[in-house]
Amino acid sequence: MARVGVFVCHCGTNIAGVVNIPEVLEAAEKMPMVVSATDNKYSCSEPGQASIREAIIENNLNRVIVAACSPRMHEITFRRALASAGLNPYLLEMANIREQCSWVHSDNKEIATNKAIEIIKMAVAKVIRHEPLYPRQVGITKRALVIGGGITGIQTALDIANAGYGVVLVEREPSIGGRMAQLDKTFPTLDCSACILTPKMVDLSQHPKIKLMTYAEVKKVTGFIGNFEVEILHKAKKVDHLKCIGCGICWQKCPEKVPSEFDLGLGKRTAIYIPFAQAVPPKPVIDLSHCRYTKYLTWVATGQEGKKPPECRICEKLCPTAAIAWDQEEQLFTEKFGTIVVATGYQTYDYSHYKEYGSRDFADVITGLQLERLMSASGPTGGEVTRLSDGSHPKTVAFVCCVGSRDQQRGRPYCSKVCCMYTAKQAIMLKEHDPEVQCYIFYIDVRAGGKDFEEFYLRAIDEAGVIYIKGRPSKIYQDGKKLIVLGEDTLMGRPVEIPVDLVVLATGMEPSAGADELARNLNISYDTYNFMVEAHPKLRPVETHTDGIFVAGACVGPRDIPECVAQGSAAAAKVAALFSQDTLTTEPLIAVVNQARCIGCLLCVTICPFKAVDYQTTQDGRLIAATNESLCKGCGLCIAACRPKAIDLRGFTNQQILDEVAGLWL
Amino acid sequence: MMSINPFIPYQATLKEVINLTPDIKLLNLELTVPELQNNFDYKPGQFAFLSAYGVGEAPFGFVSLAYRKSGIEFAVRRIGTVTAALHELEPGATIGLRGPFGNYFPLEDYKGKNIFIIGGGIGMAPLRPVINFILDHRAEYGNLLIINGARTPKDLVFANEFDTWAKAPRTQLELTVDKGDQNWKGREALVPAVVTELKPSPVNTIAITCGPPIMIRFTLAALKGLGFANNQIVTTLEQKMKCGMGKCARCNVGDKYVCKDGPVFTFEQISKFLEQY
Amino acid sequence: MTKVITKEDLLSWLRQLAEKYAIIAPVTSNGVTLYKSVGSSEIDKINLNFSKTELSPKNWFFPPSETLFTIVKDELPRIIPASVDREAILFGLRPCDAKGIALIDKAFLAEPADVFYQEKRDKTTLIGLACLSPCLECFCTSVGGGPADLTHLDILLTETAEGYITQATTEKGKQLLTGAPRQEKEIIPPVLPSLNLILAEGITELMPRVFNDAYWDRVADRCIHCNICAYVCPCCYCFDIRDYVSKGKIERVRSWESCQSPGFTRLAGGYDPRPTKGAHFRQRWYHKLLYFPPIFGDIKCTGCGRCVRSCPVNIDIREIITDVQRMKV
Amino acid sequence: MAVSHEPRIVGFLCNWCSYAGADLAGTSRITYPANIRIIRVPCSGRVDPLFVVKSFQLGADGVLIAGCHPGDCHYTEGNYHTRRRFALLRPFLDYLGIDQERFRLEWVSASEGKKFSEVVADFTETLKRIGPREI
Amino acid sequence: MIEEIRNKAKELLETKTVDCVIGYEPATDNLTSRPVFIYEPSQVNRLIFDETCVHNLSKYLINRRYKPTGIVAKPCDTRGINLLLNEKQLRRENLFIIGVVCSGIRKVRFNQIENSMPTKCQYCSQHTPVIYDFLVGEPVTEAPTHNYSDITEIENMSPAQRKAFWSEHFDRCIRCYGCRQVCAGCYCYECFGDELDPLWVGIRIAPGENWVWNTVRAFHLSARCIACGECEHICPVNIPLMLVNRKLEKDTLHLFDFEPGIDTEIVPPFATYKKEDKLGTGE
Repeated sequence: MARVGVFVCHCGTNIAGVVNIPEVLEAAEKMPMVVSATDNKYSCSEPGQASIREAIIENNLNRVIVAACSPRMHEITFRRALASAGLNPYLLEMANIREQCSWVHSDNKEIATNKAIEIIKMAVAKVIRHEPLYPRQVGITKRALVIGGGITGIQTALDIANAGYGVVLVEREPSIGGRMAQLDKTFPTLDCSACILTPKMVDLSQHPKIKLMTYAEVKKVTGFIGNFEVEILHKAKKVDHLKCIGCGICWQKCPEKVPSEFDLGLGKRTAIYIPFAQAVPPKPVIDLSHCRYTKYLTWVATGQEGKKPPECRICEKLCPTAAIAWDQEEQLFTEKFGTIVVATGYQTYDYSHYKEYGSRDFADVITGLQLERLMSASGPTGGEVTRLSDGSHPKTVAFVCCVGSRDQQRGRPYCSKVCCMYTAKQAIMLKEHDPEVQCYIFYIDVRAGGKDFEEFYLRAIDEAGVIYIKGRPSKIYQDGKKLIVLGEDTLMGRPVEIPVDLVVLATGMEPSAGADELARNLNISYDTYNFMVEAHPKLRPVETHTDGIFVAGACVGPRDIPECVAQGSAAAAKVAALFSQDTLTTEPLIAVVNQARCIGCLLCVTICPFKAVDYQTTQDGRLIAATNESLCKGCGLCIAACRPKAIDLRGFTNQQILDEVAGLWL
Repeated sequence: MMSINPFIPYQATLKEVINLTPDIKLLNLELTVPELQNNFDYKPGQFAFLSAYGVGEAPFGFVSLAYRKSGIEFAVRRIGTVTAALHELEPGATIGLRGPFGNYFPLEDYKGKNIFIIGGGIGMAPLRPVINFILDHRAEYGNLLIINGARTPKDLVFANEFDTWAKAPRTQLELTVDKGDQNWKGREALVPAVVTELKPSPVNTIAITCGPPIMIRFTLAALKGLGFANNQIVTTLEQKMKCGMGKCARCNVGDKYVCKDGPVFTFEQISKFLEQY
Repeated sequence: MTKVITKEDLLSWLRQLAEKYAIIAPVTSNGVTLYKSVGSSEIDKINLNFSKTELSPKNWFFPPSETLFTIVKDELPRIIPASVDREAILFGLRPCDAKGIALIDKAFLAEPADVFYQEKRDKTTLIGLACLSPCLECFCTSVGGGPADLTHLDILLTETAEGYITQATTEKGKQLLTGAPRQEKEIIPPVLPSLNLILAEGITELMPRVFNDAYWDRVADRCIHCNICAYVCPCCYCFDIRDYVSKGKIERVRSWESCQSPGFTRLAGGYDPRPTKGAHFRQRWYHKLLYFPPIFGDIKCTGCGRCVRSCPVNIDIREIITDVQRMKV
Repeated sequence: MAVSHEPRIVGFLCNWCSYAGADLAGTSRITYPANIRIIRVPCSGRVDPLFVVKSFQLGADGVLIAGCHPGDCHYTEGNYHTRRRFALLRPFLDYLGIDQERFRLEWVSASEGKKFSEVVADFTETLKRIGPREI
Repeated sequence: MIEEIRNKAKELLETKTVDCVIGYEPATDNLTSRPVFIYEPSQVNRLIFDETCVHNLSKYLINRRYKPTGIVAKPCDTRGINLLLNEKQLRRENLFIIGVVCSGIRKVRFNQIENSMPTKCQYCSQHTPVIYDFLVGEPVTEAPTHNYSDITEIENMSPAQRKAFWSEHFDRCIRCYGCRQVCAGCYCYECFGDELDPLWVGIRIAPGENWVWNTVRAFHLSARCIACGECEHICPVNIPLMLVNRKLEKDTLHLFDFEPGIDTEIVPPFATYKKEDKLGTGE
């Protein structure tokens, strides 16, 4: 039988100054199953806790009520006190008579006293139904998965690996490097992007603790913190990378030339290719949609209609190590991980919605990222900025900021954060390339909040003579060889019309394609733009609501490189902290299924935000729900949805809450 | 003996609680009304309803003997809401007691006969007063053979009385469990198998059995194999009951009400029921 | 000469009686006719032209739920038994319903008597109304009753154009009638209706033979175990006893239960001696037609036809009896 | 109502936002009517409609469910489900004779101690105005 | 029509596609109909179909969830089948649905056919079965209409009137649980109304407990009730349960644009949410 001890705290005068403690004690003594009711000056103090311990032992108590402050304040303290008296810590219930009684009803002591008595009465009704609960230990697979091989993913993987733990990095492109590999220089220091990135890429590829999986995608994620199972799809490279030595003969000789994705269509690559010269791994894949041999095979397979395409197979013939593997198919592998870090980065906004800017119809309207490729020494023009239309060097260039950023109408109200600085950088660089160039920058506000950013912006004006025009251009149109940018200088309050040779649109950042699908697979939240949602924007910036899954970099929101690197390191630190433990303790206040009552409608499986409810099939073919103790967070959503009450929440059972309500009318 | 309104329980005080097995407790009660304390009669086989006030009542067979005046005892296995509530009670608590109800083992009629007791698990509870009655009147009965079976050694009830039973004259106690533990040196066999193994003679013998339905079914077959006739085999039936007076119709089996016409039946009677038991 | 009471006099007599007695009489509201307690000011609400109430008048003696006693938990639990304070008149019951009460009497008044039932029974006078336009599903004459059977009533009223013929059969009835404003009249008693007959005779002997027939499983196929048959039946009396706790007060409550409800025989551990749908279903008919008669002398059916009318899936006791009769060959 | 009626409110507060909000009202010493009895639940999504129905059956004059603002749920989406259940339950109870003014869902964040006190004050005022429930 | 049903049933039984066809046969009043389970091809002539076939036979499928079963189903009954499929209680491959086009049935009671339609038909616009393997009758394409004038009438009452209205009805309830037993959506092994731990509905047949039962029964059917009207039809004390169910149906339609049992592909409202959901009234 429950033997309840009630401990009423004075909290100095915080409670006792309002609530009539003797009256409360007298009432508490008469409550069902209460065997002792005592008071304490400060229950949370060491003497206070000691007296609780003593009373538990002396009166052989097996349930404890501490009527004091909020459980959010001291529940853990008193649970420890119970444990130190040899009682299961979960046999405690706190009656909040300070925050929710004495402090808010100081105007009427009698009412406050009555309310305190009722609060304790409800707590007694509930505590009688408490059962001892035991946390569970689960093991940890000390191996991390990093999704995305951009600068963030690279940094994360290196940091985790350097802490001594195994890492698998999955990148869906043929090479790691991400967006940063496409950049020419970085602001505000004007470091060469490739020069600082490629050493890291090489480090990564050679690190004994890191397994790199390029041309691969995460398909399915199950399990829970410490014990994830991830299905990874390895796309068919058609090249055996174990044999390939990366000599490059194949991609040099491949006759099929297609626009390069890496160069954003400004240059060409071959059907068998590495995306860029410093690619890691430096080994090619065959793009089957363009490969001639594949086309030939399709022609054979579809009944040999039309003209016979060439059989080609030049790469195969030339390969010194016979690494071309036509029989290679895509493969699905399941790997186990303890944690997952998502660093899927961003892509730039597709400005085809901007009809007023030509929707990509004007050859000499390009995006900022395209300009990066043009300026890059390893880019398609070898670093010469020329017009796509006629190959001439532009002398007047207009930059348009906030294309796909800060634009409510296009559903992109957020600021992409990096555009102001990179347009300034590009304007400076253009001037450096060719002192005759005049740049105009159309902006809404210049946001230069960052170390040396403001100085950098001023440098663009002072040294590069950039003319900043406040206002969003209303139209761009072709007039002969020139592009006319129409807009309004809102500071001067007059219309402007500037003929230029080149227009660069500073397109904003948006999450990489497929980010939403990945988030759903991982069961983490994403916002309306498909940016991943962190557990807390301020205090838990790299954690998610799913334990063991972290997010870093531009997949969470617009970030610049140093922020991405910092976040990558932060996520790595979280992972390392987790891996420094051998087991994880799971909270016992979770949902449990009474299988005899479960009718298998599986509504709980559908609504669980944590995928913590799964189902099993019994021997007689019934479906029944089963909760995963490690995934369940104890929210109770499934319980309220369960019609036959086959699922219940430990610590907040149906019986307990019902008794708590009924306790009011006892 | 019955209170005037048979729906109203006597108040009884819980004097003592003994843990018989991990899930069976022996409750020792004393009626609160002084004039009833020395005047409350019941017989082996009869039962009473115990009330855990606020939860409900449930029927339990008496496991004590009224004339020994050592308190009214019941063995309660924790299985539903009422039994769970009874298990929660501590000495000094008030329990409602409604009874006695039902018929009883006609032990007077068995005088001069050999008695073969076969109990399984909690089924041993209503047989304990039968054993103790015979031991109290040892000279008037023939040989007494007791088989007490349970799932595990921990589940054997009345372990503290095994010595007394085993040492009584012309009495043999056989214990068996389905599955032993490291300390168990006795039998590991199902009760019906032990019946067949011991081969007691049916001559001038009455077999009294109680236990789970499946055990009863196979024990019956074993007894018949040894030559016992239906009228030599006696059991107590378990049925859901609510009133104890043959009114609520829960325990209706054929033209019998287990609560009123039973719970003690010979297999001759049971075999006449249309429903299978 | 016959003693007759006019409708107006009858109502005013009831109005007068309502001062002293609780009057329970058929009242129709929302299209449902039920026996309800009517005060002296509500006598006009009594429906004298009803055919058959939805629920039987057993509710009065054996209500859907009733408190047996209350437990007061101060120092030691004290028990306060429930009791009724007033004498009552159950007015307007049909002879079949009166028989239903008589059948429950057999079970509830058998030793040890059910005191709660007995108290109400003793304090109640039954005034019947002869049934001059029975329903199509009625078959009281097949089970030993009749539209003007006064066996189980204290008073029977039979409607004629001149007023109600009054007949008292018991002392209690005679006593009560003395106060009624009656006139002596020359009356031709109305012709009693004749009902369809089914062959119920000998059914008790036949039932054991068909016990294991698959018939029960087949009929049970469509039974939805809704309990309605038992709840509308004037002579079904299965009940449940449980504790009811509300706001610190503990009551021991008895409420209706039906042998057709799913957990009726399931024991706390989960074992159910009557596990199949068919076995469950069969029990109702065997209790009515086989088990009850040898103990209490009659089959447990009044022929009121309520279960026939109310069964959602047309499980028809007349058909079952007929089928069993047919199965004997 | 001639006699002043002290309504009784059963409040189901989610642990992470509203319960913390109620605590904050205390820490900030904001007084409000003592008519509410708070039941702590992990999430407003834990509140089974049955609890609401049972509260009214037992005699509650009003029932309050309070949770995190939409989008802020500690469990990411519990309160969205609460909102759906409430949206259907409230008019339903009203239809069955529980005046809809007696049943409220409020979003109270951990920083809205003031809002919590205002909600309780306003709810209490409303319940006083509509008077006691006949049960 | 009847012939078509019989022939199909015969074929199904003869080919052992199913071991049983659940349909309708004449009731003992020779006027109305009742459910029948046909196991033998020789018995198919017992099957009928007419305006008295009120029962929603989909309830019976729950007990036969693992056995191949044929069923005669009206449009409203097929919604019940869809509901059960959606809630994973049935396996589609075990079912053969003989759908019957229906333009409404008659209000029936034993021995009595009324000239009017039952509530469910008065407001029904689903005349073609929503799921079937074999269709009897010509499919009707008709835009669904929603008429809730009966509900609005009660909504327009004052709170006190409404309270009185429902008290009058619920106080009559004898808690036979027939409404549950007949409902295709009620298939819990242990109904909350029967549960002891915790005890949600007390044993007392009293207004408070009756209110809890009727409220929660209906709410458990919210966004699930397929408006077959069986609960109201069988209620022995004539509680207008469809007025309760249809209120929830109306609000579910308005709030979530959802009708249960129509399309198994649509996620039911309580299994999902939208960020832009409203609080109903107010917000």
